[in-house]
Amino acid sequence: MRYSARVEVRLRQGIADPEGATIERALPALGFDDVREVRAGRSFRFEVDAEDEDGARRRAEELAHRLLANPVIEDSEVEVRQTAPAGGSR
Amino acid sequence: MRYSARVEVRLRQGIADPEGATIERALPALGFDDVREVRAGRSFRFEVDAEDEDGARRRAEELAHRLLANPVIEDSEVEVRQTAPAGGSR
Amino acid sequence: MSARVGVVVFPGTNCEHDTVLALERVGAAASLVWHTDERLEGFDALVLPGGFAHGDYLRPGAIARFSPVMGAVARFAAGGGPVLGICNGFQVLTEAGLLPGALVKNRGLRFVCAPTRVRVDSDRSLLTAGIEPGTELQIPVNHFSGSYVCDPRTLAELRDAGRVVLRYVENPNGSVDDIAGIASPEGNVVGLMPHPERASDALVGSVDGLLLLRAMVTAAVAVRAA
Amino acid sequence: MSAGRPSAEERPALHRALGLSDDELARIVELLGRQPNELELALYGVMWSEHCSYKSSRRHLRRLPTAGERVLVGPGENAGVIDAGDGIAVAIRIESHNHPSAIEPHQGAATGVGGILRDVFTMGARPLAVMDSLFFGPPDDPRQRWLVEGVVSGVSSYGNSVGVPTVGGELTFDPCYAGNPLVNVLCLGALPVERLVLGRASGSGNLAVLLGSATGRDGIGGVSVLASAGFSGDAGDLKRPSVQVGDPFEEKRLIEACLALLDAGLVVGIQDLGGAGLACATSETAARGGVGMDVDVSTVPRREPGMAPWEVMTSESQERMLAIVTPEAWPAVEAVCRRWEVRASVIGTVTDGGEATGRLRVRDRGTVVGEVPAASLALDAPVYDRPMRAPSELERLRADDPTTTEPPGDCGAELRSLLLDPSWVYRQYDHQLFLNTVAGPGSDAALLRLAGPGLPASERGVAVTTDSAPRWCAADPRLGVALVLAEAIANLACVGATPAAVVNCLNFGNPEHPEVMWQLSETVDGLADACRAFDLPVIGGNVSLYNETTGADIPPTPVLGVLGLVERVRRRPPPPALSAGSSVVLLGARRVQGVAGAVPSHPLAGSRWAVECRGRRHGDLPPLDPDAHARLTRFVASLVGEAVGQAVGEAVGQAVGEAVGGGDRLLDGVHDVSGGGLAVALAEMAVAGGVGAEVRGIDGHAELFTELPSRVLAATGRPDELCARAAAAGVPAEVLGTAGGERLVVAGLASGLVDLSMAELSEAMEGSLAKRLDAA
Ligand SMILES: Nc1ncnc2c1ncn2[C@@H]1O[C@H](COP(=O)(O)OP(=O)(O)O)[C@@H](O)[C@H]1O
Ligand SMILES: [Mg+2]
Repeated sequence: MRYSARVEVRLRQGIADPEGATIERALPALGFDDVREVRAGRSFRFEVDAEDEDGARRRAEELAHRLLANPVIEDSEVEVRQTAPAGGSR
Repeated sequence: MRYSARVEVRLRQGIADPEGATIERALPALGFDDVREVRAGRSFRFEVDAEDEDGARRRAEELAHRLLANPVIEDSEVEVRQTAPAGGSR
Repeated sequence: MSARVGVVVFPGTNCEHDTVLALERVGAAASLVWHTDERLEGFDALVLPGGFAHGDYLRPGAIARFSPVMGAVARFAAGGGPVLGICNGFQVLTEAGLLPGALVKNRGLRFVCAPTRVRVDSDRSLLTAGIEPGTELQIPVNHFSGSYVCDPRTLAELRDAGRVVLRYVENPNGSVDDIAGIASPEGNVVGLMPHPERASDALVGSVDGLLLLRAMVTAAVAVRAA
Repeated sequence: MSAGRPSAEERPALHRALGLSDDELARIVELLGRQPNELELALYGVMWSEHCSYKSSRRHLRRLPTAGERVLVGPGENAGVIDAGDGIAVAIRIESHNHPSAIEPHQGAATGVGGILRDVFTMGARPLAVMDSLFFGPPDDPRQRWLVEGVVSGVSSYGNSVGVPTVGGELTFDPCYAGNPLVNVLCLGALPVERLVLGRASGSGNLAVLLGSATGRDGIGGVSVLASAGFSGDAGDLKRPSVQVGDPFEEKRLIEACLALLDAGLVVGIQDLGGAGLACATSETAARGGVGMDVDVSTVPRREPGMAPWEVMTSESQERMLAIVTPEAWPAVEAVCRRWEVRASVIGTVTDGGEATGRLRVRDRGTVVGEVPAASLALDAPVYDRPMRAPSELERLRADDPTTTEPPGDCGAELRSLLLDPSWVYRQYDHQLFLNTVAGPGSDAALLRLAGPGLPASERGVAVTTDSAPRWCAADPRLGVALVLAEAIANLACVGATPAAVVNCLNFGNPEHPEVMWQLSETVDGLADACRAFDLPVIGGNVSLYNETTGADIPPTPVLGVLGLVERVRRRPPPPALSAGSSVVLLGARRVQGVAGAVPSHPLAGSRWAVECRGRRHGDLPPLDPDAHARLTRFVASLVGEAVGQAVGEAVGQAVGEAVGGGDRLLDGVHDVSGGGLAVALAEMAVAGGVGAEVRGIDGHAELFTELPSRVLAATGRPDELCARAAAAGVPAEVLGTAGGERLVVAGLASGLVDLSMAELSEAMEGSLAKRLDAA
């Protein structure tokens, strides 16, 4: 089966996030003073072939840990859902 | 009320994604030949004060369009959920 | 006999030629090593030069650390061989776990190419052996992700063991504790963000980088003799 | 297209949607002897666009002088090339990326850098330096800040990552560019003379090989939509053009692979894919070589499913090259590409002989889906003689001269408002890679050691500068562009270089406006005359038209890139700085010469003072005397060149900027007088040297702010000797004052003009840009 995975990689709590802070500083001037606690991260989407959803999730998590996130500074969050039978093309 | 928002910004369909493509090229060597169609994006999390969920979503979408993404090349996707009553601190 | 230094080239590396030139200026025999090579016999020291390995996509160094050469680099380092990572090379070494911590985006969120002054903080490394701590050098930086971070325990360890080898006099990127370069516990693996090879000729502004490279080359020859 | 699809004939409006006029369609029918199909029409649409065909400007550009002793390749190829000596050739090219940068500043600028690099390594040259000329509206507005941030980060991320230093450029803020920013990029490269290759195909049966990225729907129709349609002013109702995303990592590998192929002699010809993609690369290489080409679109690696043949042919996907190789060389080509992880695919063959001669044939899985004469696409585009008309108010505007009508004000405050430090920009650019940058951004011109991987050893240097002055060109395009060339030559002289060649990027408004065509024509004539006067060839250029917002054209903005050579580079040139104790000497005439009374001695028309401090854009520009200018700049170049060429001896270890002269140096510092006049030049030198100065006897605000050309400020420890040598060279010279102290004091004949502390000056200078941009 083929699954769609989304991995969100975020800076760990306690690690400074200058990007989020910069956006937050710009907000009041744009009229967004109702927005706060901005944190910037990265997201990855990909497709993975696996026997079942658990298998797909395990692979996505493995990829997140080994490559997509740097555990020294980042956390990751994985979501998986089925798309199409294996071998199906887009 | 206070809501948590997550905005995912991705390159529009059809726009080249060199980062995703480079990651994908590296995968077989890492033993991930079951993964493909890698697309890289950015994600943002923030809190927004609003009357209701719809209002929060509208603000988050506005922020996504005006600041976080450039619609010429990027799409954005917004998710919102309630966190705590307005004024409550985390 | 002059030290034989291997300069490791990943796709996207761009400071390899400059690094070879500077190493030659301090009497080393430098040659390029392609990232798929796994044989590093015959080298007295290795340098991972600056640039944008794999375009710095994902994170600087994140993909490069999986290159075949990196296993050999780790073995070389474990055997006490001198390994120097400059800028992108430093990022690769942290991603590969050969040095602790990580390099994140500059505080100002902008690329910085500018001369900086750095202070030698410890002579307990291959790069600073024989250089009086406190010596100030003018060496340029050139990076987007050069802000060094690590957890408090690591920081304490680095400090206590004299493993912070260089500090910025004026911090250009928000590095914790003004850290510009660190060493492994044995001092044979060193990473720094400033580019000593860019301070290797008066014609381009400074020769202070030669001091560091000379120390490394001297250390490499000594290791071989031992 | 394939059978069953409607022919173009059945869809009469199609050609117009593709940007072709009815007359152009008629011409195509005549050329083909039949109606074109959709694919063929698309090919003509992109190739005959203004951007690719220069149809409005071509007949004017022919008037530029292009010949010169050192010229190896002139205009018409991907880049101009000159012989720099010692077996080294230098390639240079400038191009605009204005319209893409206006809607996606980061990627627009990034892909601009990528494109200009390809033009240069196509010639076999290793790109060694980039420069960027940027024009925005005032940075106090959030949209302009977004543009500046985006463009600068785009140049920075692409240039730094691809591994080519950005060694200089220009930065202009003017409300005229608020709706239509300009982003011009220049690239300079060097090659061993024998590696020079041209973008042409030859040899029947040779293979057309596509290198680099997979092809997607990037920028399809982009050439015509992006480059040939003005902005309506409302981004919302723009037909959404697809902007490309650049991949500097792919480009880096492509550079290395292509140079390796050329070094090994594996290619017969090579051409980059830029605007109009494969349509352009295949037809141009075939047309230049006088051969035909057979391309099968099904063999082109795709990034997206379902692309039609016309999409494949016109896609502007970035980071691709077309190489012509012999079948025997193909395995070796594949091996080189594999090492650099560059995709290489045979997509066609060169045809020659019989009815194939000169034909571009497009196939899809073998079936011919279109066939046209290659030269008809590449060379036979219509050439327009568009109507031109001088602005009706020309006389009145020339008479409206601020020199006589604007009263003096607070010179100190006005000086402060004119100071701008572009280091906020260039600190974001790697300007040191290759260890060649002897004088980098912050200098009048960049001076590079002429060295690089694979080049023969040489002590020579190459200098390069980009210059422009829309404020001059708006007042008088013909004289304005001549003054710009003069300034560029002066900038080169300040780093010791003798000018050798010119490239130009002509940024203009809508060519359908007769005034714009007049501006273009005047500019070309002014440039042609000035180049002849200074004996300089134009070896390349680019034209960007339709720079307008809601009907308002930008001022004529020719940007010149001028290349200079230095015999021997052993030391850094004297910096544009004062040093304590030296005398401040003005080289060049202090006032307009001759015709007493007829012309004001210190004209202010077109000056930054008039435009920026007083909002006055008209009047009569100061005159240019090319002979006097040549004498001055030759003198300065020889003085600086002498210093730069001196053996270094025991001097290794000196700090930055100290590598010149002895104890009482003949030349401590040097800087040409340009935008903002003497006032700004003095202030910049004071701030750079960290020392004040006292200057006396200045003839009022007009002498302080005039941009009268042909003047250079020198700081010297030996004023008498300097003045004597100047006199011997036929160059006027006068001691204006002395450097030292903590204030910049300029006294007029009767009263004080400027009295500012170094702190005030530094603050005005350093804070100016950073503060405004970081204000967000
Ligand atoms: N956009 C830019 N990119 C890089 N360098 C720049 C840019 N703008 C200005 N500079 C550098 O700043 C210095 C001052 O620029 P400018 O005032 O235009 O010089 P000049 O008047 O001598 O032509 C030059 O060295 C120039 O190369
Ligand atoms: Mg100048």
